[in-house]
Amino acid sequence: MDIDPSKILVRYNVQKEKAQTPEELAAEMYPKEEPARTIAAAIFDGEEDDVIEGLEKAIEGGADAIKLIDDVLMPGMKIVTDLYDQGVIFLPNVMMSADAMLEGIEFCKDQSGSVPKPKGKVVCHVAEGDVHDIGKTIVAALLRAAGYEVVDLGRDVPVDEVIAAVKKESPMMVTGTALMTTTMYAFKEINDRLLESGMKVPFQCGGGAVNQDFVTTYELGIYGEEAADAPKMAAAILSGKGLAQLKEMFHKH
Amino acid sequence: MDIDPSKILVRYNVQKEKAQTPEELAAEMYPKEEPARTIAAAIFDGEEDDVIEGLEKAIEGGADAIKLIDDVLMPGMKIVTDLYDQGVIFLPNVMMSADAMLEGIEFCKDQSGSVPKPKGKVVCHVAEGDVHDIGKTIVAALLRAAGYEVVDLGRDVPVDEVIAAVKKESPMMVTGTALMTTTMYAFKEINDRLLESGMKVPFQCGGGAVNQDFVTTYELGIYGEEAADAPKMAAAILSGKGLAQLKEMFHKH
Amino acid sequence: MVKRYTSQAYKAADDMVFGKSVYPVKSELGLEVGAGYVTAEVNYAPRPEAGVSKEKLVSEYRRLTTDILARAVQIGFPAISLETEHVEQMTNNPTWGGEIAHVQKTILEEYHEEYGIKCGLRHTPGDIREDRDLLALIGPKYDKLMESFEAVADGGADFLSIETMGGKEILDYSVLRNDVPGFIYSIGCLGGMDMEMIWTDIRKIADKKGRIAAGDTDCAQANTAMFIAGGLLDKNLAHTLAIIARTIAASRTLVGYEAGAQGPGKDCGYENTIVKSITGCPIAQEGKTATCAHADVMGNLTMQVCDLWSNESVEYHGEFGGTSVQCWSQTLSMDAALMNVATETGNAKLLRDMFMLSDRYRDPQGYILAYDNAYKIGSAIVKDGNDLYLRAKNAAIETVNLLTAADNKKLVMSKFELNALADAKAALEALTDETDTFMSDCLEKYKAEEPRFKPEANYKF
Amino acid sequence: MVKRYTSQAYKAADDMVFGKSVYPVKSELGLEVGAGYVTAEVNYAPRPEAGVSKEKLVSEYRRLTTDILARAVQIGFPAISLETEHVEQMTNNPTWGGEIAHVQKTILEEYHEEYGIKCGLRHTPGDIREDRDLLALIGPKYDKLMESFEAVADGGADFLSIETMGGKEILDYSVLRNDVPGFIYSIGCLGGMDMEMIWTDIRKIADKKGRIAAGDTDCAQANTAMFIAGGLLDKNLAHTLAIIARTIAASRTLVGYEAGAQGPGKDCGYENTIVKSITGCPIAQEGKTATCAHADVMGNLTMQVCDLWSNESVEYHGEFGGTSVQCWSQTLSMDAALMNVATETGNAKLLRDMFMLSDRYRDPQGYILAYDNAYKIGSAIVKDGNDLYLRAKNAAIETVNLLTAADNKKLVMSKFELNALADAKAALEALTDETDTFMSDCLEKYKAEEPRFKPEANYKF
Ligand code: B12
Ligand code: B12
Repeated sequence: MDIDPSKILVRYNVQKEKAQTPEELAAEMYPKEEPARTIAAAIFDGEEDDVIEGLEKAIEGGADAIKLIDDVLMPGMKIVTDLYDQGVIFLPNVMMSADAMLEGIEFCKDQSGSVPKPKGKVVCHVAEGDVHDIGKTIVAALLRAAGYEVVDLGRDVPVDEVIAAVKKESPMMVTGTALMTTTMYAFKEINDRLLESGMKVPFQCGGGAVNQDFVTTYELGIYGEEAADAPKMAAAILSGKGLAQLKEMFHKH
Repeated sequence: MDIDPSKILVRYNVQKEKAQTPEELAAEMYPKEEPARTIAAAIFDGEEDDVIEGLEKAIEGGADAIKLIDDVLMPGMKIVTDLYDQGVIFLPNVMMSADAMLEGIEFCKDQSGSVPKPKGKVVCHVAEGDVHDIGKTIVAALLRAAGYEVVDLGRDVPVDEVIAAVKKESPMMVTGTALMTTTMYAFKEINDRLLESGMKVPFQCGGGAVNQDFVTTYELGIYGEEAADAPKMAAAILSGKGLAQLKEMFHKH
Repeated sequence: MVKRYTSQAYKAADDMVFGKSVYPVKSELGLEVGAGYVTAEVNYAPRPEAGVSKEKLVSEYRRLTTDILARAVQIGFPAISLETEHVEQMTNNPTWGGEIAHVQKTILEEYHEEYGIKCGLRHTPGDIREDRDLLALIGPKYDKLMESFEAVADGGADFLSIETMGGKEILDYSVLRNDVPGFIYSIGCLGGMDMEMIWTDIRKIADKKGRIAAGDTDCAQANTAMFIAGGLLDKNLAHTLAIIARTIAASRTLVGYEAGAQGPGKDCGYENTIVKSITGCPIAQEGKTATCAHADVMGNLTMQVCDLWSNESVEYHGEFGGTSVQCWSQTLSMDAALMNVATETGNAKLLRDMFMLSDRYRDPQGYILAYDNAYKIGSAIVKDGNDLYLRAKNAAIETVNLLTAADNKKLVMSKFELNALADAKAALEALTDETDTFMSDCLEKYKAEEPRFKPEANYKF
Repeated sequence: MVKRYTSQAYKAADDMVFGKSVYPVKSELGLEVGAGYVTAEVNYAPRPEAGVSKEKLVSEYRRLTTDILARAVQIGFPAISLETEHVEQMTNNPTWGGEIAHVQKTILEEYHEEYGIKCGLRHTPGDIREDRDLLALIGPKYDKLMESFEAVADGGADFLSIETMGGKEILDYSVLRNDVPGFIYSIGCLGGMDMEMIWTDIRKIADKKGRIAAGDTDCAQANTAMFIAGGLLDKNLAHTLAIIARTIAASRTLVGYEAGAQGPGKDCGYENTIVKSITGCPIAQEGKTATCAHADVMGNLTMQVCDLWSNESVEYHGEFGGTSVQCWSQTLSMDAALMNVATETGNAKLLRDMFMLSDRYRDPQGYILAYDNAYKIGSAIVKDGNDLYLRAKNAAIETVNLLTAADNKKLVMSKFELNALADAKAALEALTDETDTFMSDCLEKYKAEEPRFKPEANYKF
């Protein structure tokens, strides 16, 4: 027995797919000049060796290693995350591109011997008692891919440790992930302890168990629906948005 | 296409049914002497006319009309409610028997010209905003069947009216029914208002939307799972049980 | 006077099947009901907290509508229908219901445009024609109700429904007293009379606004009986009586169609198989995937000839797998997918029969609602289709006959159920054949016994 | 060394059907799984508040167990099975889990005695062998875990299960990097090695206590991949890769049976159709009636050859229709009733095929898990059944081949899915045929790339 499935289901993913391939779309976005173009393509392909090779050539050609980070590597990566945001490419591509780009940054640092100022620092963690860390790993990866320094506390992180890390690192934002209805309450406690210590740092929370209604019950909380919201929120903070504005941006109702 | 259903379902009601018919079981429980036996049978059958006829004969034979209520009518009715509790007969039988018994009581009162003291008074109501009153009607009927005086406030009853009725009637207990998650919160308010006014009357609450966890959130609340719990609780109160003991009796966990 | 049904739309019971009706209806966004496929109809209730203001309510419906549509496209469902059963505020303030219909329809339009998913929207104003103590079927509340229908039709609701309450004051009395003549009077006669009035007006509004007058259900009476009857072990009403109330209800629900309704009939009308056999109009049904809302003993059987498949109602809240509306709508749509596979592979009737056999012998109710028996009840109704009393009585008598004739090795009834059936039979046999006599006898009897009964005001006697 | 499967229990895919297995198992209270009928397996999670003390937890499980059984007899279900997936406290304190099993079993016994309903009870201790940062598969946590199994077996659990985590540290890494060789290493090799150890010991406990070692699932890896893959419109992992992880998981889950498990396999093992084709042991499955717990694109298909039918998990809370466990258990049991009707009327295979066709073309995952293709994956696994690497690799290659050969008018894949498939194919073709080479290459690679990987401590390398 077989069936013509067209009457019983619709493959909306196929239907919605762009006519152009991701490669074609990416190629349109690459910078015109070399070696930026080759390096961007190498980042898109997730080919670390090609990234390094491209950077070597550029430095040989007289480019400043640290400036390459901002002028070539970051814009190259942005093509990748933009395509991800548009739904054209998938997460593993972003992860592999990010790996390649981060290798490139390391290489540049080594070459110049100096350390560039990162865009900002973010502390990421999974709630105490919770081992579900893939969402957090994605959040951290996307933040790194967008040029932020990530202090990844891992999973099952006691409240004390989060507070200590915030005191130590003074991050621009904190993220929390919880997949279990039992563990997410730790976020409230973190909120209270941060406020007690006078640290009014935006605290973006997400993960399967977490919803906006819960997050709005504590002052510093901003709900993060999907991992890509984390770099977006970091960018919003850099552009000067305060708690109220962030809530307006990221809360759906 | 047809099926032998024995492998796919079990009619547990049929399986559990007693070998004896309800009529046989009732007959075993009737008092031996006349006219009590005939009247009990008439109550069981819900035949008002036969009840009255039996009472007439008894009074002609010299019986005290008021004593007949306690000695003949109430025990006759108890057979019915006992069989209902045992799952042998169904609610409409109880309702019809109760109607017959109540007619009998009216008749006795008329005959003697005096009013017997009822076992106690109960105020019944359905929460404000809620028109689902069948559960309440059953509760009231079973209470009446068990010899209690019922002040039935009806459905969609404002909190004020419940409080006023309790002040006026000084009942031994109050019942509340709510079938909607939106309406049951009125019970909490009734509780608070009763406590404010110093009226510590047991407040039994039931109905589709209500559960024990909710009822335990207010001091006077006792959860009623099924309508038959109402006369049981009234009896417990008569036997001197306080709030804590009532909760112990009627709460399942 | 409306035109009564005196024959059935289907020549034979076996011609009825899920997903197909004789007279399909079409929503604005491409959903065809009864045109060859079954679609999920998702139902939901706002959380209590959301009822406090219009804004909160609108936001609640906006969220849950988006949730449902988002899930539908994620899993690849070709179509979805939504039903909004009003909470009281939405009907009593017609602009509230209207705005919510509009907000929901806008979301459906967006998804329809982006993904091509076919969508339907039903709005079901509450029957607000009730005072605290009395039904007040005619008067200012009636006018408000019609305003509400206008508002939701303007807002974009494709299908207009209501669960009317005519006759309920008598049913509430008789259902606790095994009073079968009372069932006939309350459901068949009083209910039918009220339906005729209200559905004539709903159809007018539907025509004016280009919407579809969908249909009613005897929720207020037959479902009350079904719930009081409860599960196998409950002892509040014999299931043999509950099913008599149900078949009488078919005669009543039919009046909606006689007065202009076109389907899809309302989900909780378990009498709809009977009704469909007569009208040929599409129906919604609920069953095993409506356990969120209630328990019944006919979970699969009600799928047998449904066109929309509903979960009746679920409070909007979170579950591990998403929000409650997402969970239940996905399960419903998967059930629908199975039925549609059966249709596409030529096995619809076989699957229908399996659904039916799952519950045919589970309970007297399932036995009678099995489509072959349901069809026979339909025949009994149309035999005297022109007389509300006689056709309701016919339905009751045919029910008793079918149960009595059932193979008692397969449909094993308890003594209790059989006794109640025997009593019902006796009561039915004692009934007059004269409608006028019945009507005046009942009027007298219930005026005396039920103080809430206001015949003049409510039924223009 | 355990004895590996090198042939399949079924001669042909078409011999497999729901409700029947080659080797049924029987619970203490009369439930036979895989002996000709399908039974609901109800799953539940305590409310967060209930976790605060042992008393509250016990009371929570007492209530929900009673709720489920009360509902089952009300609707007339002949059998029911319960699964208690431990919350962490219940495993870390073995007496807690043991007492809860005992309390639940006592309720089942009461209902069994009063109504004759057939009952089963599965307990699934949590895999607590995890430190905050690392897996610690061997050591004190392992011993505690075995204590927990002893306690629940003593308490009365009929079926012993667990969802083991061996290999997860590498899968977590590779799943975000489209690293198919990493899937084979983490799931097929590391996972399989861990399973061999733990299931040998669980079987010993089962034998000692007279219970049944039931089975495992690759929840920790294949389901992680499935969830990351998500719905049709999600963009986190190609569904063509998620299904490769899944078929590799079949090779891994099989190890449990090689080490002594007898079924019913765990509900969330979507690889179970493949596993059943090899072992002939009964399986639990979940799908459209587990939307309370998660969303997937194979809601009907997973019913195709199930023996228990599960809702995966639902938090205990109220709904309009009763408590959540009552609602979902009733829906499950109704699904089971439909399947049992099909069996009784000789239509089981037809219904199976309809279930399967509902989702066969919905997604590459459904396509491969359709029982005919699943059977072929089974064949590929047993071809090199003696070698964990080769059989996992075979599964992956067969998956790629089947998808590549699929009728692209029916299974329409997106470019994205096809690209990922092409990349996977290339990666698989580049793999060595030498197990030792593969193992040592991977050891080196992942030691370098994943600091959480502790091969010596966890896998005794
Ligand atoms: C995979 C999985 C596991 C894996 C986890 C692997 C890992 N390394 O993470 C393993 C097998 C280890 C596991 C174990 C357990 N699990 Co588990 N697991 C799941 C499953 C199937 C998928 C979760 C997942 O990875 N999703 C994919 C990721 C990418 O999604 P995500 O984390 O939500 O992140 C996305 C967004 O939320 C967002 N996001 C996340 N965080 C943040 C933060 C910010 C700032 C922002 C902006 C965005 C954001 O970004 C991501 C992508 O956009 C879910 C099922 C479900 N319905 O969710 C159950 C589930 C979460 N698990 C559950 C349970 C019960 C358990 C166990 C207790 C089982 C047991 N009895 O042992 C243990 C947990 C032990 C513990 N103490 O934590 C339950 C939780 C129920 C509850 N009480 O709430 C679930 C819901 C399953 C169920 N239906 O019962 N599990
Ligand atoms: C019948 C019914 C009606 C009838 C009511 C007839 C009547 N006179 O009561 C009618 C049709 C009028 C009706 C109307 C509505 N209904 Co209505 N109705 C039902 C239904 C189907 C059955 C209820 C019932 O009668 N059960 C049988 C009785 C006997 O049970 P019970 O009252 O619980 O009583 C038993 C016990 O609880 C106990 N008990 C009760 N009280 C007490 C008290 C004490 C002290 C004790 C000891 C015991 C006790 O004794 C009884 C037997 O043992 C339920 C479905 C369901 N799942 O419950 C929906 C239901 C209650 N209705 C519902 C809704 C939404 C409505 C409407 C708003 C619909 C609308 N959109 O218009 C309106 C309500 C308008 C209003 N303002 O109230 C929802 C409520 C959802 C929610 N928010 O909580 C339900 C749950 C249906 C659903 N699944 O959505 N309804």
